[in-house]
Amino acid sequence: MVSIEEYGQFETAWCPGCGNFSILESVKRGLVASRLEPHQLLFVSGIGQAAKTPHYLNANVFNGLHGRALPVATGAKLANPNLKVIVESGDGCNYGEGGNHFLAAIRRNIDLTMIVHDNQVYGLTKGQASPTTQEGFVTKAQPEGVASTPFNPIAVAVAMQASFVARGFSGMGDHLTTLIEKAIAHEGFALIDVLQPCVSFNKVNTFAWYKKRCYTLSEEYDPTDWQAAMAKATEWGDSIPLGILYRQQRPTFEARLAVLQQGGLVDRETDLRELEKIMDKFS
Amino acid sequence: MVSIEEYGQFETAWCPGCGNFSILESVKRGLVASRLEPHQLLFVSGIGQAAKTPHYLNANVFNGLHGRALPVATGAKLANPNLKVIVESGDGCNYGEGGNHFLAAIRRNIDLTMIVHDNQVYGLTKGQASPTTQEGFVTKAQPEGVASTPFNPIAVAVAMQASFVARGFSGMGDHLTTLIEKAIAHEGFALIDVLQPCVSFNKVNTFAWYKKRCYTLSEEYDPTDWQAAMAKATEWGDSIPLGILYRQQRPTFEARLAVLQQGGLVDRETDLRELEKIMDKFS
Amino acid sequence: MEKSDLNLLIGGEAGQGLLTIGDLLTKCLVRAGYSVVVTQSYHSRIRGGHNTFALRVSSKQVVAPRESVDLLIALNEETVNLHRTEVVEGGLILADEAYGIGSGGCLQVPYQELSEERFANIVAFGVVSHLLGLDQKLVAKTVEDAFGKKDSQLVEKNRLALNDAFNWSGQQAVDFPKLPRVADSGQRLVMNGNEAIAMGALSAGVKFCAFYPMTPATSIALNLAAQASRMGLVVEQAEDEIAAINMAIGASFAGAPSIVPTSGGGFALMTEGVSLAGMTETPVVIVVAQRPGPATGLPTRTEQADLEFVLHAGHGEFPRAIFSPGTVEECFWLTRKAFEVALKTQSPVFILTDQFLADSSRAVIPFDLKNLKPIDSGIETDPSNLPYRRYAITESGISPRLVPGMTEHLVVAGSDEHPVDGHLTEDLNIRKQMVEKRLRKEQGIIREAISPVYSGDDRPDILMITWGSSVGAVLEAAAQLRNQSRSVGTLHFPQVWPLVPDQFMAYFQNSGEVVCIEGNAFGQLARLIRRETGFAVHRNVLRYDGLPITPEYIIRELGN
Amino acid sequence: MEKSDLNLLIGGEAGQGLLTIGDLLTKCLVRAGYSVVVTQSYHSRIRGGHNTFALRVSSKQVVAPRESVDLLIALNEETVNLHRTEVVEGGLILADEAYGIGSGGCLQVPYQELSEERFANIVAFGVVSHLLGLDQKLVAKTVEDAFGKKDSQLVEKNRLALNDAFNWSGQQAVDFPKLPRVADSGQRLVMNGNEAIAMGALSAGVKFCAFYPMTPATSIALNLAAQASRMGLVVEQAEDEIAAINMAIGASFAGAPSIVPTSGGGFALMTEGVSLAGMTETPVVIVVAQRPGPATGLPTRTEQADLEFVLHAGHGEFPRAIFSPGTVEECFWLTRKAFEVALKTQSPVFILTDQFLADSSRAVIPFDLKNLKPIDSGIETDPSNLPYRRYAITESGISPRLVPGMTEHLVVAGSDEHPVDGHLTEDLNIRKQMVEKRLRKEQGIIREAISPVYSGDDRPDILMITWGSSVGAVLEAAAQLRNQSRSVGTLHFPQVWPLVPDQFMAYFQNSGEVVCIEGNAFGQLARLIRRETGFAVHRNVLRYDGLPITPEYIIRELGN
Ligand SMILES: Cc1ncc(C[n+]2csc(CCOP(=O)(O)OP(=O)(O)O)c2C)c(N)n1
Ligand SMILES: Cc1ncc(C[n+]2csc(CCOP(=O)(O)OP(=O)(O)O)c2C)c(N)n1
Ligand code: SF4
Ligand code: SF4
Ligand SMILES: [Mg+2]
Ligand SMILES: [Mg+2]
Repeated sequence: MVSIEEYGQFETAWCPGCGNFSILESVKRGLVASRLEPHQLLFVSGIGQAAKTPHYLNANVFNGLHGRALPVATGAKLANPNLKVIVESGDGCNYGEGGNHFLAAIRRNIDLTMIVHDNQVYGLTKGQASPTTQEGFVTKAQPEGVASTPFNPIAVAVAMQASFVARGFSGMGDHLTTLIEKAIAHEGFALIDVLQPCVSFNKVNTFAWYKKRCYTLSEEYDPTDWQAAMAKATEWGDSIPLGILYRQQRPTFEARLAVLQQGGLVDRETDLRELEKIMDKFS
Repeated sequence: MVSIEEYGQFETAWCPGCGNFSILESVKRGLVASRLEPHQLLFVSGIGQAAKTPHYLNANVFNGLHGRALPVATGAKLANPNLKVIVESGDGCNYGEGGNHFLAAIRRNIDLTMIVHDNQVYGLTKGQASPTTQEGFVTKAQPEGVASTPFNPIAVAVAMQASFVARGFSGMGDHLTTLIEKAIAHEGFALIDVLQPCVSFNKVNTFAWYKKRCYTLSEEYDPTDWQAAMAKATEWGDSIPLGILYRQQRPTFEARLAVLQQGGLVDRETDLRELEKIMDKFS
Repeated sequence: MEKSDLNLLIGGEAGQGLLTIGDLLTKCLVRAGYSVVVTQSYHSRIRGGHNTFALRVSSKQVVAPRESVDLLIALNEETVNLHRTEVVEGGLILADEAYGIGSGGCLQVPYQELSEERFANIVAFGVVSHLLGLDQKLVAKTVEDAFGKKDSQLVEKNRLALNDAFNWSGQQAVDFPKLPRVADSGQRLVMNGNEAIAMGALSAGVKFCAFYPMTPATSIALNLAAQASRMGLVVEQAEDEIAAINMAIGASFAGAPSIVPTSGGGFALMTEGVSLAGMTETPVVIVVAQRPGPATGLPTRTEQADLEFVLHAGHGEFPRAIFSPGTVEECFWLTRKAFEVALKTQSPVFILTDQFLADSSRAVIPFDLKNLKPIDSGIETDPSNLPYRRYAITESGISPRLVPGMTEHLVVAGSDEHPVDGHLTEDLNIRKQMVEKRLRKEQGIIREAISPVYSGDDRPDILMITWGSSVGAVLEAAAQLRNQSRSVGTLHFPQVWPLVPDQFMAYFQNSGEVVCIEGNAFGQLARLIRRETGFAVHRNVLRYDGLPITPEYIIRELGN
Repeated sequence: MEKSDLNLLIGGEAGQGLLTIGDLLTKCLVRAGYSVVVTQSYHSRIRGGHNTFALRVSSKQVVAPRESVDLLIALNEETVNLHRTEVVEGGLILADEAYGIGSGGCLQVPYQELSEERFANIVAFGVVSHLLGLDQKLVAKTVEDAFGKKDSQLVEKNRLALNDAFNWSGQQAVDFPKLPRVADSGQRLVMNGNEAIAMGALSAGVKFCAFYPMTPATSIALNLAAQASRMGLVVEQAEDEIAAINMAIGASFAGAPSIVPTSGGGFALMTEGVSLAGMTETPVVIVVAQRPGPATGLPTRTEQADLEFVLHAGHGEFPRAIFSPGTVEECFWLTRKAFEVALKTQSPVFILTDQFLADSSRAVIPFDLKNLKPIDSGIETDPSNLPYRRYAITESGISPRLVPGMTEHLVVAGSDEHPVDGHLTEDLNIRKQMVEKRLRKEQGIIREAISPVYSGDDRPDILMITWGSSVGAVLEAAAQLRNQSRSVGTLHFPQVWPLVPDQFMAYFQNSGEVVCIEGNAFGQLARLIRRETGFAVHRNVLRYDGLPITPEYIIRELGN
């Protein structure tokens, strides 16, 4: 069995006290619980503080462009469906620059796990508002306070009937670990939005702020009840539900492509005889 | 009072029988009902068959890039909030290429009317699937049928608490005209998704198909009830509700920017004395 | 009377079936052994507008469109009005008798008498075939192949319509030159540029294609999609072009050779991804099918104005190769080559084509697939140096490439500057080494570079240089000038980057006037040549009105 | 002992306050009348890493960074280890006595004794100020201005910390050269490149800025945002860069002069929008603050490798201008100029800067705002020809520009090819006319083009040419070479497109060796000059390790 040590220990470029550290820890523990070896995994990330995470564990990694982790992950998964592909990046990366890919990934229901470090701010570029920043939050880029309504990734994902929609909190490591394990086990697109304090730029949504508000969904909560999920999805402010908010089984994108039923593209030989027959049609 | 003639009659590049013709007619009638003169309007569109619409009436027009109507409209509206800005383009343009701007426009709640010709297909490029194309729909680009779940713009808009969310059908011109009039009158971002048969490329969702399924919401329906709206938003298939599915009053983006309270940017003089004071801070 | 070179122009509205007639004629003529060049000109709409399908056919090899028309096949009156003046002395207009144009130079066809409306296209096809002296059996077979044999009633009706057309034509006293018979030249294919690119990619082992529809590139993806399950590849319509290129990079990273077809505006959205491919050293083939810009421009017309854009696309510095096929055959072979270079040098490689070539069907000798060497993926499974380092510094600049999940070794690719292991670095010495490593790969690309193709006299008075789809017109213009006893050379660049001066400078030095002929307003190849060699071409012949360059156009412009 | 030119290097982790010390010192030195050049080098992270703030200060005018260090202010031990060797003979290290480096060449400061931890930065600042011979009152005033006077307790604590620092320093026997006193040179500003661009834009009447955060461009937008309500503009953080440029185009179309600051990767996403601005003839100013690529590269370092990319960005052909300021003053004036050219020629206009210049504070004589002529928006309200036609064909290529809603006339702008009225066309004659109309505007841009700036001997043995932020290093290297009795000229291009050969060819012809000095690996300006003139520079001095070019670097490279 794989041990957490195999995932290594690395020096990070994060600020002391940042929520990213505990998320990294939960990710590793979730991988161990999923009995995955480093080489079976592909982490794909974008650019930002969160997007550095894959550099801090042993795995295959593609650290791409800001906002473009999902399409890279999609391409890689289609090329080799045997890879366990995990997208890990920030809220700005995934919901801001990458918003269109987020919608498309949900629609495809491709078998990926998407872990979003949601610190409600752009960390790496020094504290501008992110799509999830709350209204009125003042930054140097928004000196009058944010005028837009925050993006609620959970509500959008549930509205689109994404097949696995969850929320975690970096400050509740065991819970998050379990979520990650379940998301990996889920066949289809699995979103985990992880609340993450940014000690440098978000002085509002701090560890204490989250801690006070976050609660885990009760055992009775039925994540397959879409209407209930929709209602839960908009709960925010005084209390913030954590856990699997919505879940549904539907075929993955890969499962619907005939060509992938014979395995990944990587192993496929090019059949020039078949091509010859195809060419004949042009005569 | 403005008459419909002022909006002119133009030759179009559309196929005979296309739903676009009736939408154009409803738009004109909606403008007349709103007592708007051509020069008070700015139509912004992208690229596609629907996006040609603004060329077929008298108004100010910016016909931009595929998928990018919303940001152009946003910039123009901020520069001159006195303009009535209407975005008109196709489903591919607005929900496909332009998906990220759709999310951002809802979040901003900028005072725009967005009319989406939703023919569930890419018309101008000859019939590939659009984001709203139904599952299994076969095209030359999707020979095995569309594998993704269709994008439900209404559900996403309601989930994001967009301030005005409506659906119309090109085949119900009077109803659509009223929706357009109301959307224009609404202060804030107003979406009208208009079902539009494409006689050339969509042989499934035809005029008859829509006609059979579409019904208008009853008088009793309360568009301010978010939960009810969310349930209605996912109704699709055997019956398709038309009308204002959700409505909410919240401040527009422009209203929240202090600088715009003194009027548009166009009229603003550059105050070099003020700038001198600002420069002094660098000494 | 015979004439070895005829230019047919079919005109009408979109949706009137001019494509059906054109395609049937093309196929039939090629089967009969003739050489063809198709030029399609259409509006950006689905029905209506004025579209043309020009079909130049010859018993000799032809490679360019021609302007003057021998046979105008008018599917509506507008076509007669618009194109009448293009018809040569002794040429013919074929039109519905209902237009009442009169019989001077016109064969008035009683379509209504001859068939139901839905078979009018077959009738038109039949009449033209008869005029050209095509064998009726061949003609019938072509129709059958096109519409399939399943619907026996349809087959029969088609046969009847054709019969009527041939009979009727046989009774007309028309003085239209027949095509000389040609010897059987063996099996040939009818293929346009985009089809050849798709087939070339399949032959090269493409396993992944991501695209967002955009004229005139879309049909590359559609041709691939049609064969996806048979050839074992995934073709995915992405949510936008940014996704398309990033998906392709992801797929390629994971081991699937990938292609991305697009046009200028879509490509613009991919330039950040191009830079990512450069930095992560991920092979990817990008086809840019050019159309007139800027912005949406003329979406269905042709131009060659994106050379400089493609050459410099993407921020930062990294090597690339750009192929510029000028013929359908080159579309096939250079697409293969593009994969080869991309995989060998782990770089983004481009194919620049355009609407004219994309839609231009030609007769092509079947590619000899049996003797094709498979293209090396460049993927290792057993790295010679351990621990495995994705970006190991090498003399060639090429580092050992593994794909994730196929071995126990971990593959780490980074868009930030990275040390050999692919992780993050802020070490500026490493930065310098990595820049130099990446740029060294250009030497490998140069070694693979295809020479410009010269033809003509040894020391010509005039040398015409060109690239991409304009080559046919240049070759024919040269031939015409030689007929006027002028000494002419032509130099075609099937690859426009990297330029290797040793491959072509001698031609410049040995020629009189050097003229660069290209479909843009800036003279982009000419500027590039000057940048790389200092040589300033003496004259430019440029075209930027949306139409392909023709031999006549060149000769007119040279006359000035 | 006095020394007129000192180089201070502050080193430490991000978050340790080296920016505070650096900024305070800079401001204080400028107020005292000295010339400064700041060079910031930092990691892509928020806390930790190894960052430096180099402050070159002189009683004479200095314009470039210097490599050797006179005073190393080490905020951690790592700094001592990394930079000790850079310290010159007679130089000094300032470090916490806790590191125990010994007193040879080191002034060990007992920070813990002198102050609470949170005032350590003030102490360091005080000690350095004293070493440099700065007036304590001035020093105290600078601190007060920086931290405000509201919190009287803080003011007092700062004052005490400073006092202690000065007292302690006074007791040390250190042999460090003082700066010579300088005459009062009047009010000067401390401004970096990005601040000057923001101020230049404000002075030009910018009314709209859309951006997506990206180092090193972000601070342009932040500086504008800080003044938005006072100066009457909207600064909007867009959802992505595509939105940013399209918003700016929309705002500009509606009458608000617009600016879009970004860096290479973000700019890549804007290239389709650039083409749209070209086609719709919408003025827009785009600032590309360069950093090392490809892809994410080294996000916080410097490079000049996006010239060719910016020059060719966007599909299709249309005119543009590219300015390349080399000093903070040029950042201001050329930003104004960029708006002027954009508005006059209704075109996209670019400003190419880079991380070095963006973050490099200098002393600047206040800009004479009183005598500024307002920039003409080019917007008409009363068109002379009716009906109003947005794209009327004119000799200059410039069509009358109205904005929507401000008159009864309708303004129609189209991304498709259009006739004069802005609607759709498929007429290929119109196409040709429109291409030519648009390209004619280049003549207007050429007429406005700023000449390269020459300095040096009439017929120098060596001519150093450069662009953008490298100019300072080139000027100083030239001065040093002249001190070695070499005959040197320098030619700086504050505008890299369009190039007007008449403005500079004579310099090339009158010089011995021509060397092009730029911060990239391809020698991009050199290639461009060759393309435009045929002239091949004799040598390139290139740098691409993420650091700015220094005079020493140039002299070392020339020595080879
Ligand atoms: C195309 C592009 N635009 C902008 C940037 C600059 N950028 C880097 S990280 C970042 C924001 C990161 O925010 P988020 O994704 O929330 O990550 P965090 O740092 O907060 O973890 C931005 C805007 C970039 N690298 N590329
Ligand atoms: C960047 C870019 N990508 C692709 C295209 C090609 N394109 C033009 S219209 C269109 C689809 C239009 O579909 P939709 O918006 O649904 O409009 P419809 O034609 O169906 O009305 C596409 C993909 C383009 N013009 N620009
Ligand atoms: S800036 Fe914020 S998110 Fe980034 S490492 Fe620091 S605390 Fe974490
Ligand atoms: S293709 Fe479809 S959407 Fe376009 S004009 Fe024709 S019918 Fe209408
Ligand atoms: Mg974040
Ligand atoms: Mg559509």
